[in-house]
Amino acid sequence: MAKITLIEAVTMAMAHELEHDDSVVVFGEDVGPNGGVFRATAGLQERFGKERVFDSPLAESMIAGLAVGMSAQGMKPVGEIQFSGFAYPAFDQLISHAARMRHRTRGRLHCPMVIRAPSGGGIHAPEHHSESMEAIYAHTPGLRVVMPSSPARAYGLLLASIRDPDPVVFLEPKRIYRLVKQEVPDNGEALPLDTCFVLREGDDVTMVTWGAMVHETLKAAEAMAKEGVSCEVIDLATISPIDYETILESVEKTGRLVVVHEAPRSCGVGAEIAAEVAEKAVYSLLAPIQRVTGYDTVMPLFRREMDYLPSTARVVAAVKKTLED
Amino acid sequence: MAKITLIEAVTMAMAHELEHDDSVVVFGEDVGPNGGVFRATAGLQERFGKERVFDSPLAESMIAGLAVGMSAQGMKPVGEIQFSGFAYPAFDQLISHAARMRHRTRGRLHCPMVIRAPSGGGIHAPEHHSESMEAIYAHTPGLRVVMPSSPARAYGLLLASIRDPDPVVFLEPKRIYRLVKQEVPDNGEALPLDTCFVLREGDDVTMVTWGAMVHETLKAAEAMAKEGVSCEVIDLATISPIDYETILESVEKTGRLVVVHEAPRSCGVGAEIAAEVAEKAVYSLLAPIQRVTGYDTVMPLFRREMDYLPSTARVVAAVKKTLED
Amino acid sequence: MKTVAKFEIGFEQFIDESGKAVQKLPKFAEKPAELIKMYRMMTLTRLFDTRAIALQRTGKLGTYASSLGHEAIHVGIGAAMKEEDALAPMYREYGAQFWRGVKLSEVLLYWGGDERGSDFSGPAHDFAWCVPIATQCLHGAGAAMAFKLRKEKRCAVAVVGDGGTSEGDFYEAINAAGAFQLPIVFVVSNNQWAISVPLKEQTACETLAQKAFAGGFQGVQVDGNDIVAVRDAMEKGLAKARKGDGPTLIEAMTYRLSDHTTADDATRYRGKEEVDAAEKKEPLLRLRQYLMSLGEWDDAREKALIDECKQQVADAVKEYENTPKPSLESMFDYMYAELPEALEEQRAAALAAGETESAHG
Amino acid sequence: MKTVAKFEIGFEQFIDESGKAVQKLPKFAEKPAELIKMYRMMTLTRLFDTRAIALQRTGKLGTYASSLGHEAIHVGIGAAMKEEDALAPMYREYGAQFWRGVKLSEVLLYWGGDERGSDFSGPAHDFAWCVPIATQCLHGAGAAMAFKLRKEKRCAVAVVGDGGTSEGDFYEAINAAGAFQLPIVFVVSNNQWAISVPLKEQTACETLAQKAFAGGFQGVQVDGNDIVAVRDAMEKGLAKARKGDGPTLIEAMTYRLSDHTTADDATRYRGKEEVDAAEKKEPLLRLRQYLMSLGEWDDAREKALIDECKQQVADAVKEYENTPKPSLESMFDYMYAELPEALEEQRAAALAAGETESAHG
Ligand SMILES: Cc1ncc(C[n+]2csc(CCOP(=O)(O)OP(=O)(O)O)c2C)c(N)n1
Ligand SMILES: Cc1ncc(C[n+]2csc(CCOP(=O)(O)OP(=O)(O)O)c2C)c(N)n1
Ligand SMILES: [Mg+2]
Ligand SMILES: [Mg+2]
Repeated sequence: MAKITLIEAVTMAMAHELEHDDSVVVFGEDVGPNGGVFRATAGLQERFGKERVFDSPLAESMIAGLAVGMSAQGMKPVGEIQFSGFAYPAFDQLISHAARMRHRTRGRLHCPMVIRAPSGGGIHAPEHHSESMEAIYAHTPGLRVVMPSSPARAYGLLLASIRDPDPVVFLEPKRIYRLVKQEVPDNGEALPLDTCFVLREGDDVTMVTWGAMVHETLKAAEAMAKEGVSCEVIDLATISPIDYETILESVEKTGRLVVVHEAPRSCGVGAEIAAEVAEKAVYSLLAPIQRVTGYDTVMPLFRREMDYLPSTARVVAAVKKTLED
Repeated sequence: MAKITLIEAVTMAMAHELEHDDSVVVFGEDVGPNGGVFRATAGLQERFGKERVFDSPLAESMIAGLAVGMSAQGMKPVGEIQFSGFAYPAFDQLISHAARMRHRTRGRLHCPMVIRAPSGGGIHAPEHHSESMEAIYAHTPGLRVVMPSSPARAYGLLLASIRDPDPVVFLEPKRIYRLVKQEVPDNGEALPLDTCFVLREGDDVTMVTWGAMVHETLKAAEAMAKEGVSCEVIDLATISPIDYETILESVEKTGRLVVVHEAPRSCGVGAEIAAEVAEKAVYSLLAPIQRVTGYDTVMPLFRREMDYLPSTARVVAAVKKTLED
Repeated sequence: MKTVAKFEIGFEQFIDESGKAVQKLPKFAEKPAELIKMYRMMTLTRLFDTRAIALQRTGKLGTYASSLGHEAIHVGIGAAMKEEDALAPMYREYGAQFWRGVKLSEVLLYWGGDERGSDFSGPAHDFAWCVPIATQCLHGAGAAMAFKLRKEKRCAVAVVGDGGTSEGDFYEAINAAGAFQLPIVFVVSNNQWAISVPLKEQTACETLAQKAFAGGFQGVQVDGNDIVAVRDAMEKGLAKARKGDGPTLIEAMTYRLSDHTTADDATRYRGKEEVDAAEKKEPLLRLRQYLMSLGEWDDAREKALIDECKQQVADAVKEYENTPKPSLESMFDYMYAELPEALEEQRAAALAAGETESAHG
Repeated sequence: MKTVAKFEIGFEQFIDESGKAVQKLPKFAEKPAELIKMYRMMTLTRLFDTRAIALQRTGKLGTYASSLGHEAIHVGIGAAMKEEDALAPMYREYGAQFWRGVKLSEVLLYWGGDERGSDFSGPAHDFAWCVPIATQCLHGAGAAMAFKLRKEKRCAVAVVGDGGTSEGDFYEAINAAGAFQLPIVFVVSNNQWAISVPLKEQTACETLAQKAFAGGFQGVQVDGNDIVAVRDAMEKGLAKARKGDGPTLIEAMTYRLSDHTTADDATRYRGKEEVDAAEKKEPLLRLRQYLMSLGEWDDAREKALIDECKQQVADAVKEYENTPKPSLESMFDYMYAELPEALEEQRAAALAAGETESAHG
């Protein structure tokens, strides 16, 4: 079996669903002959035809709104927003309709749709190409928000997202689209959307993160291990609704928590996790919960973006802080 | 001096700035002859003319985008979004431009604009008319987010917002637009945007809240007082950036914190406050921080909206929880 | 300068405001029975409307959006559509929805603050009322896309107001409908007002029908108080769409005779004269006069119809008033196909808190 | 059916692709010196473009959006505008910006990942490059609104691409410009492609100029490779706007001869033939031929111009390469007029963390 990258796993998952479910269509800006600006849909139009995989006019509210309409009529549209920073015009359709259709109609209509978008920074892209806005979706009842951090999880979680009867915002960490290759069998086996993944077990400190930051965090855990500190690294994977059980179990064991994400700190998903754990696990906590996040500033243009993104060094420093006393 | 309601204070503040600053204009849907669907701009067009106060076509992205363009050219536009639930189409202009213009141009251009919107539930309105979405703005670096809870604060904070050289999202708690009347001198004195307000002093429990929930919270404090528990009630007022100093001082005194807001719980502003306080004041905390919030569901239509909104009873229960051990 | 493109907007009317046929009527309108069927539904809708406003005034209903004056547009839409077509309405199109099987009591439930009103008896694939202006245009286009991709001979109909045509979503929908050649008819219900904003402040366009040119297809203007003109244009648009020849935009000219909703007071921003003038053109009057001129209608039949409709409305009100409020659990139970674990705790807390009307100090 | 509205779109060209004048040239074009001034700027822009792409290929510049083939549109816009007018560009209009005083090195700074490029030497009121497609149309309209309200005789110019015309913001801007009769000219730079999406999949419209009808004003189509046609249409539109007669939309027909950006590979989605055909129509060639036919240009002058421009580009590149990266503090110091207390702690932390390029494992 060939080893594939995260983005190839995304393509493989879409191909698998296009193959096995006639109601699935893939559409968006440049997803057709061009195969997507990151090549996520490369070859799909050739293989499945223009009626299953097609380019759309340049309009994000339209992409989300068409997906709402199509999915309410029984299709399973997978719409691509070219970069997550261009999803803002789609918010009204996602928040006011995709997330509410089932509730509004008491289940008569619902929206089994997926909106995919490359997310996050670190690729030296122009302005607006590096946003991390998962918290906004996570604050929206009725949506599921998913972000994979490995080829295998990208494949399994995207399958699950496309099959899910409710709307899913699937954010792809573009910085690690091609970072690692992994053997991923194209077996159509989905991964659950209601659990996070323990990537590394440890007893001293729990680290919760997602997307590209998983790799900085694993490196930090590695570095700490050299210093004799054993860190448990959890990939949140499904950012909303959150699987608190796994996180709380881990914190009850370690007594320490560091949350790492690249989105701005204030009202980020890290705040939600820290607040919930501080309330529920208050008696097992041995140190204040640390959040290592992007700053509450605009993501700078790329000459400075690496100073904005949490670094291994910043994560290590936070872990040490939890061990201070 | 006549006593006025919160919404009359909003009108008075706009009139004051229209009177004293030629660069101020007020515009939006139905703000002209109709004086706004809540009457916030009643009489302003008659008094200041169609060039200072005018109706716009029905388009929220347009309202925000025109404000960005006007303010970048030296005007001080005050745009009204008829209900905060209709602001989603304006997000792109607010997040991608209003909040970023100064940073993008290194201060060459900036956006001294205000977007006003009635916010929150409790008035038995139709679907989409009861949203509380302050957390989304609070997660956006570059914006200021303000929500008054009394006529005097509405007047002083709106003056400050209009005069602020940066963009301000001014959310008005429509449920208490006419709840209380207060003597408010039209003296043009602004209130600071970098501090919250201690409305009631107390030693046992700190309660942080904003908007309409201030009143439920004060009632809860009153009820607790009868049981001999002294609660300190803080009106956050400026939701972003947050004045943590006042909050932390209070928690260091009381050792207990209850945050109350009507927006959904997950990734709400309550999460941010709880996370920050749990980290900074961990050694003064005597009990887990409690959040009393809207549920992570769609705000139900009005037959059930009061079951969604935090009630005095729910706030009291949370306060008691912090006192349990 | 050489001319590279030319466009025209036409206006259609069959029965004028005095109730006279100004040109040969289309086939469907040659059968009096069919006209009477439509007249009946227009009458029912109007009597329902009057009663709904009364319910709101007496605190038995929430904010309500009246359809007074729009009956020809709404019933005309309903009468032209097939059951399998999908309707994406705004919030006033009761006449179209009643024709399609939505119950009067369901409309009352919706404005009464109960989601169950949107789980209605009309076609299960029809969209619910849509409050965020113009967003429904994209839902209609999406439905049309689904029908086209599945090669079903079905069409979508999206209704939007004059004010709604200023929203980006309206435009993105017509541009997409043109680009994908979708089987959809857009109906712009031009009642001259968007709450307090008159059409001339909404846009500089001479007609709203011409907005179709920005989508690359044809628009037409019809007398929206003439149900024959509305239904005829709808049938042509639907036939074209069903044939695979793409979208149509119909601008139906009418006037909002009521306040915007029961929360509005139109006297603040418009004069009595223009309302009085508009009343002379209202849709029921002219159809009744036309039927009378055919000898197909008289005062006795009119009275019988009104009594019958009033009874139907009264029954609906009773059904509405006898509907207990939705359960507390229902706040949670339709958020996802399955309640996520993270929400179970909140659901339990809500149930524990119980009925809290009173718990708000 | 009676006709209630009629519309036409015209196409304007003065100098055809063979360099011949097809009709009497407008006044400004009668002076060879003026044509040479424009030709000079077009040449500088093109040589800058070639060098910028080379810088990106060698890792000295980030993603860069080429203006190859658009020079007539961009320089035509710049030449027609007054200094006090406001330009709301997209991201390729270097020719217009250079004409207005933006330095070559500032463009490089921007694409080099340095915000200081947007604090440029052009008019301080001009908007910066705008990445979110079509959003700049509303900024232009807002600027025009400010000028109108302050009774200044200034205009705004917003540039948008063919793909950008599909966005709601484009439409909301033209509708607002019509409704408020704003002093603005919208230029649709129709280069036939939106990255890989060809015009025919973007919209069913025969012309993009006709989208102006949805805003209630006139649109015109011009040969965007003929700088005389572009500048003439711009001057007419600006004069009309300055007179208070409202907006104009100009669709300038050209072709994107380059990849979309340096991150794109156009060979994936379009054939060589169409590019070759388009190259024959490119704007510099025909203007040079026209000037030569007047005896106002020759190979010697051409060579001198190229040497001069290359030197200017080389100097700009040196200036760019010698600019140290922006300070760490600058991440925080332009977020608000005054740094909020809440951000001071984060700023201190960032400074403490120091240069972190290396700190990312
Ligand atoms: C996005 C959005 N903005 C604002 C509103 C508030 N609002 C409700 S109805 C209305 C006017 C609609 O006018 P029009 O489109 O002409 O439809 P009509 O009510 O006249 O039938 C407005 C502004 C809304 N519901 N949605
Ligand atoms: C809102 C938004 N969506 C998507 C993108 C990604 N994107 C950048 S340029 C482009 C195509 C623009 O085409 P066009 O408007 O024709 O301008 P051109 O680049 O051809 O000059 C796209 C889709 C973006 N920048 N902004
Ligand atoms: Mg209307
Ligand atoms: Mg283009």
